[in-house]
Amino acid sequence: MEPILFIVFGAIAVGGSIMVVTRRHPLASALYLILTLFAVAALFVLRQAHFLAAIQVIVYAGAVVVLFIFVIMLINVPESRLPVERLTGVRFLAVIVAGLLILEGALVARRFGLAGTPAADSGSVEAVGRALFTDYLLAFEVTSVLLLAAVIGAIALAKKKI
Amino acid sequence: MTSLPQPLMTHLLSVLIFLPLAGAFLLIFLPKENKRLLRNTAFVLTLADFLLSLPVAILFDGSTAAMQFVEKVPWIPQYGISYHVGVDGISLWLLMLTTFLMPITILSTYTSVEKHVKEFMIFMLLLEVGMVGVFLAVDLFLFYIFWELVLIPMYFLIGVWGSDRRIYSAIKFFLFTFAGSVLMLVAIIALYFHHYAVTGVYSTDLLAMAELVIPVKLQFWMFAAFALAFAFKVPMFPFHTWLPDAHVDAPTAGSVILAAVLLKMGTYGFLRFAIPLFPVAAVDLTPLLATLAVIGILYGAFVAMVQKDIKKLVAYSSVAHLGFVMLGLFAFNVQGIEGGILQMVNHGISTGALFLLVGILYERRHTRLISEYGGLSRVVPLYAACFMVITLSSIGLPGLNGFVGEFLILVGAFRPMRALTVVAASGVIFAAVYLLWMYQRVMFGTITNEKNRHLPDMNAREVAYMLPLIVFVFWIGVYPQTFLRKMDASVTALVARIEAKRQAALADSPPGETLVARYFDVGKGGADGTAGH
Amino acid sequence: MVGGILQYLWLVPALPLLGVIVNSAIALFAERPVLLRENAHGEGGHGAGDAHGHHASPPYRKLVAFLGPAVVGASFAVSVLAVLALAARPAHDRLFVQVLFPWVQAGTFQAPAALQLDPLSAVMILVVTGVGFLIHVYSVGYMSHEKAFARYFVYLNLFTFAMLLLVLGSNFLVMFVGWEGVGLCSYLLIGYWYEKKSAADAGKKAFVVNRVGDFGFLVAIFLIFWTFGSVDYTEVFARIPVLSERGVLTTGIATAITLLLFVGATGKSAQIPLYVWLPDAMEGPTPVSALIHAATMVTAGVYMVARTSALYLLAPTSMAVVAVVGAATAIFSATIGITQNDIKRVLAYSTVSQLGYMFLACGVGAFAAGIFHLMTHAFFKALLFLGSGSVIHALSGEQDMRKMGSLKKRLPVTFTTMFIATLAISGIPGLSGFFSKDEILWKSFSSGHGHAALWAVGTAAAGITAFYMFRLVFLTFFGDSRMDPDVERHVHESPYSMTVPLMLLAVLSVAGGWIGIPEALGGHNYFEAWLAPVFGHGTEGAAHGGGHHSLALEYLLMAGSVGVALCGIGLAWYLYRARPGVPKEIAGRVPGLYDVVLNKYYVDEIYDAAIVRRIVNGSVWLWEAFDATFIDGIVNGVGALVRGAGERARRLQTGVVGSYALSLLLGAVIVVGFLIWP
Amino acid sequence: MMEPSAYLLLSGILFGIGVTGVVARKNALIILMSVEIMLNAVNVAFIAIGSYLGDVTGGVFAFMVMTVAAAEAAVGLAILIAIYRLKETIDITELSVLKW
Repeated sequence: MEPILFIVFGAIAVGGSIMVVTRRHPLASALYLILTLFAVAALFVLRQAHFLAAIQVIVYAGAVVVLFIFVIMLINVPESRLPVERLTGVRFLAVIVAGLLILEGALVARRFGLAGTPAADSGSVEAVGRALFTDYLLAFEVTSVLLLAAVIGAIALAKKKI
Repeated sequence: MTSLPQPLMTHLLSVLIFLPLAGAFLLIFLPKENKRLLRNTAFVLTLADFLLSLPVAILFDGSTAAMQFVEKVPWIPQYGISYHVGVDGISLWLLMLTTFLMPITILSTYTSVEKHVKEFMIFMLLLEVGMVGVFLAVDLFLFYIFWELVLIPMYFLIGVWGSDRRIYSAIKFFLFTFAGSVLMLVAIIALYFHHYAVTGVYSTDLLAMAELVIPVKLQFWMFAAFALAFAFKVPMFPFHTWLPDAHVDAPTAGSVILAAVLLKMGTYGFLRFAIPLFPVAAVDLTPLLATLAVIGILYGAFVAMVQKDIKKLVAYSSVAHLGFVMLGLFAFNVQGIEGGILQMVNHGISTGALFLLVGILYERRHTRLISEYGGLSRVVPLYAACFMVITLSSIGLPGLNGFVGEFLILVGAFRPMRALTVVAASGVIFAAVYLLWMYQRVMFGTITNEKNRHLPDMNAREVAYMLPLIVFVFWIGVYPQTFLRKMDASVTALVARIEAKRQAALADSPPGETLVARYFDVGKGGADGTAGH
Repeated sequence: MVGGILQYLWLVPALPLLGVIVNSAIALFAERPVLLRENAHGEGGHGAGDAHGHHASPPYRKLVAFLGPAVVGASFAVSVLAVLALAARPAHDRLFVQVLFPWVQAGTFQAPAALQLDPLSAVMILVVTGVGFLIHVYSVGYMSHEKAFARYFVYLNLFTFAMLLLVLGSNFLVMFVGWEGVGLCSYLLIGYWYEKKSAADAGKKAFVVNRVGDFGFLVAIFLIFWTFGSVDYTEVFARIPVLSERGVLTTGIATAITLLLFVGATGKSAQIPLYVWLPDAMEGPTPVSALIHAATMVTAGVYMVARTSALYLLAPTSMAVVAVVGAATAIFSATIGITQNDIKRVLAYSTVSQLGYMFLACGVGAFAAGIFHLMTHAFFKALLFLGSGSVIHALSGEQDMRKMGSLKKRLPVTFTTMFIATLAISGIPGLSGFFSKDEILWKSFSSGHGHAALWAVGTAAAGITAFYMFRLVFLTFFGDSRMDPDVERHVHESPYSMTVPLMLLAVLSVAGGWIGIPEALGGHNYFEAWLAPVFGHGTEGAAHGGGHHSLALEYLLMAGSVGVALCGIGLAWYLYRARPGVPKEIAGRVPGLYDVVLNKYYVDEIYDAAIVRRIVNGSVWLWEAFDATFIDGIVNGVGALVRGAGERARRLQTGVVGSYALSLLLGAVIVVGFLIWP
Repeated sequence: MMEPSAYLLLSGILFGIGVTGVVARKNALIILMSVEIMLNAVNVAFIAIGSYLGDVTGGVFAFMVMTVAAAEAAVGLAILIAIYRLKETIDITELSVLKW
């Protein structure tokens, strides 16, 4: 059962992200991004990482992409002045190289076949919570400081005049 | 003399080194405008330094080869670096040369240096700190610091107070010497770790290093690094092009110190560090270095012959004179090395005096081109007489100081390197040619240039700072005993130690082993890299 | 008391040194202000030659005029006493060494400042101080109206000091000090009138050519030191037998040492090929030419060869070289002497030729004869030079013989003294020249190292000498006056201070030879006996050479040489007295040869082109091409290289944000690729 | 059960697409979104490995990545607004003041 779901959601995720990358209008890309995020959340669920799937949906899809859309609306670049993008030489080279990277990813994946047993609750709320507040307490605190810095940074940058 | 206050006696050398530093610090607080005060203070300071160095020479015990007036204080103990200063037969007279020349040079700048007098004097005092430090340092680390310290003031002296192409020359001077000394630093560090590897104790002390047994292959590379650093400084043949530029564009005082003392740091370095620490490599590389020295002698003489600028001529003559000194050092016998040391002092005096004399002319006519002068002998007879005495001392006329040094070098070098010495001896002829030709074009003949007709002769101050030099020219020429006797013990000990260490190091290698095999593992199958330690 | 005087041997060189110090003090403090004042109001402009304005001679000049000669006179007196003290000693131990102070000492090398008096150096100091004293007195008159009077006597005293050091030195190093000292003084004195470019050039040329010789001498000293372990004469000569047995001192090394010493000698005594400086040295004042370039300095080479005779005897090849070079120089410079028109140049070439004789004598082992000729030559050549000096003085600076003539009546004393000297030099029997020159010719024939060809060359040269000497006398003193009218008006006999030395020298030229009359002519050769201890060792070939040659042969050869001399005189009389027009005819008929000989076989020009030009151009190339472009090229090249690399590296930073991302990606791909590669 | 390598392959593909977006696009917004995609790809890998090894650190790391992603997006957009206000454009090719 799981492989079928994996392939479905995998395909949705890949398709979504291709659409994000190729759309001319940023709003379209944003919407496709939401689709991709949901697909990834589904994958988390497949791997019993329910807590993370929830976080993904709420924080990521909910907050970050909304922020994107909010900024797109704010900037409100008129249709005509959107940069015209043709596949010039440099960009083509870039795509090739990215393809190369994907190929390498595949190679790595094929080589490191991990024979681990699927543990059920590795992603559950209780497990992640315990780890977060015991072993990785320091990291947890640091991220909070990071977020604080990000908030201040964003305000300072985007504010018209201080 | 021995009644000097006790603390001064035990720390005499440190006082010698750091008195000018204190002086420099004092000068900062003096008013900039009052040039006379600045000059007099600097003069008094350097004179005091000289007077303090006299007891060192007088109380120096010529019978032992050991370091005297030694002061050893742990400086950075965890790395085994100590502030270790001392003087022995080899460095005594170079120290005296430095402290002797400084007051004279300062006195010569009373009328020639007008702008930024304060900074000029501070740099001169810093220069003296560096120079005295180099000759007294016994710790490699301390030596390196003083070696680099000297560069900075000299760079500014040439760069700020120089003439026409001074920036180019200053940078060229700095880079040439610095490039060499960086290599030396690498060698010092290698030596430092090798000392640890062998004895398990970190130390950069020369005396500790002296007993060290260094494998022949490693010795080669270390000697090469040291030799290159000192070759830049001497300057030996291929690395000499910075000297004429530096001399031409340096102010008179700068080029006097540059020629009289800074060049000797190179030869002194060879004699104090490169040869004793790596005797096997030193002896094996002698043919190469001696040939370069002899090329330097002839090359310096030939090129000096066609110079149009007096200072450049004297600069190339320094290349020739120091070629002689190098030849003497690599004779590895008492005559050669004592001749070399004496010639270092002689060159300091005669070339220093030559530059002072050129400075006097430059002050009056603001040009150094030989073609601008002619027939001065009639206008300035006293100056002509001084110039004649110094030129003859530089040519190496017997009875004056140049001859004693040159003769001892050639006698010493004759036994090991017969053909080379004969070629070097021919350098004596060309020395006479280019100097007398210059003297004739400047002094003899009729007055061609109207501006020369009413040049004032040497005034009292100029005579005051030329006289001591002329006294030493005659003193060393007629009675060099006072100088040679103080060196005997140290030089004989050095020669004996080199020979002993060389025999020990070569005990294992098969007789008749070619140099290449010894140093480059050709045909030995040994796969280890030459610099592995 | 007599023996005690030897302790004061150091006074002999010390007195002239005292003179130097006092005179230079006077020159600096008394003469300089006078000169500077004259420069100040531009009066100093006129030529430095024999200016005739008789200044009221300031007091300091009288002091110098007295002190200069007095010091050398006192030194002469001490020398005479010292020689007498030495003579009082028995023949075998006539050697006195006085060590003054340890001069150069380094490891095994010992060279104390020490003086040595033995028969050889006794002769030399007598000649140097004796003739020197007369020339000093003469100079007072000759240089009376020179402005830089004190400076002249400083140099002359310095020269005497250096020459005495040379002959009295007890080791090679002290001799070398004197050797270079006299070289310096000849440079200073030739260039005395430094305003004349030719004088300054001549001085420089003399010093450099001497220096070339000194180079050879220097290398010889090294070789001596490393073979004998010392530079002291007595030690070196004492060790010869021991070392030659042990094979340390092979003939090869002995030859090398002696040849190098001979190089030094040719430099100093103007033999081929290093004689070129002597004719130019005539630029100096005439007394200088007399003292330095006739009597004393040029003989230093002969003295040195004689001093090291023990070494030369070990190396027959170098003896041959010395003899051949001596003979060749004698004949070669004699031929040049024929065509010269400057009176002093003729005498200069005559000196070179006579020195050739002395070397010929040493070359054949007759060292005593060589030194004997050295002494007699010093007398009559100094007289000839001083005579020509008084002629030039009288003609207010005129030196060209073609503008002289009929001076016989106007300068009687000069004429008679010079005539005596000319007779002596031509080898007329009875006079000193005959005895010494004939002795040399005889020994060159009869001695072990001698050879008939050498005798023939020597005799031919003697003939030519007689010819050009009498040509000089006829042109200068006989015939009608060819002088310019205004010069003729001023002609006057020189003052007594100049003529008295001439007379004394004339007496010496005549009597000088009598102490060396060979047995063949019934006299007992005191001179040879006096020098025997110095050359005693193994001069079997020369000393009593007459043994295996019959007396008759000796007379025959003597007659031969006198005959040749008379022919020379006759030819000169015929050409320059009887038919004055003939010389021009002969010159006209063979112009090529005449010009070549007149221009001294173009030797100077050849040297200049072959050596001097080449060195100068080579050095210019070395400086411009090698130093400035090659080495500096590398140095500046490195600088340019670094700047160029910087320039290119700058382009990598494109500024386009996209390219940064791309390079980032590239890096990642490469790293991952690298990881998964093995 | 799905092989973890499948997840890794998926993550690689997603990452590749994200990179293409960053490199190939001129619109700054799209670039930021592509960055988000890349981060998600990483999360997929974390979770997959974490769950297979039964190790919760995978989850924790994913959690951390998300917070960082959020912070990054916020700051990125703030910069974009500042640039837009200054340059009236979000086309990164025009932001080339440093161009030599």
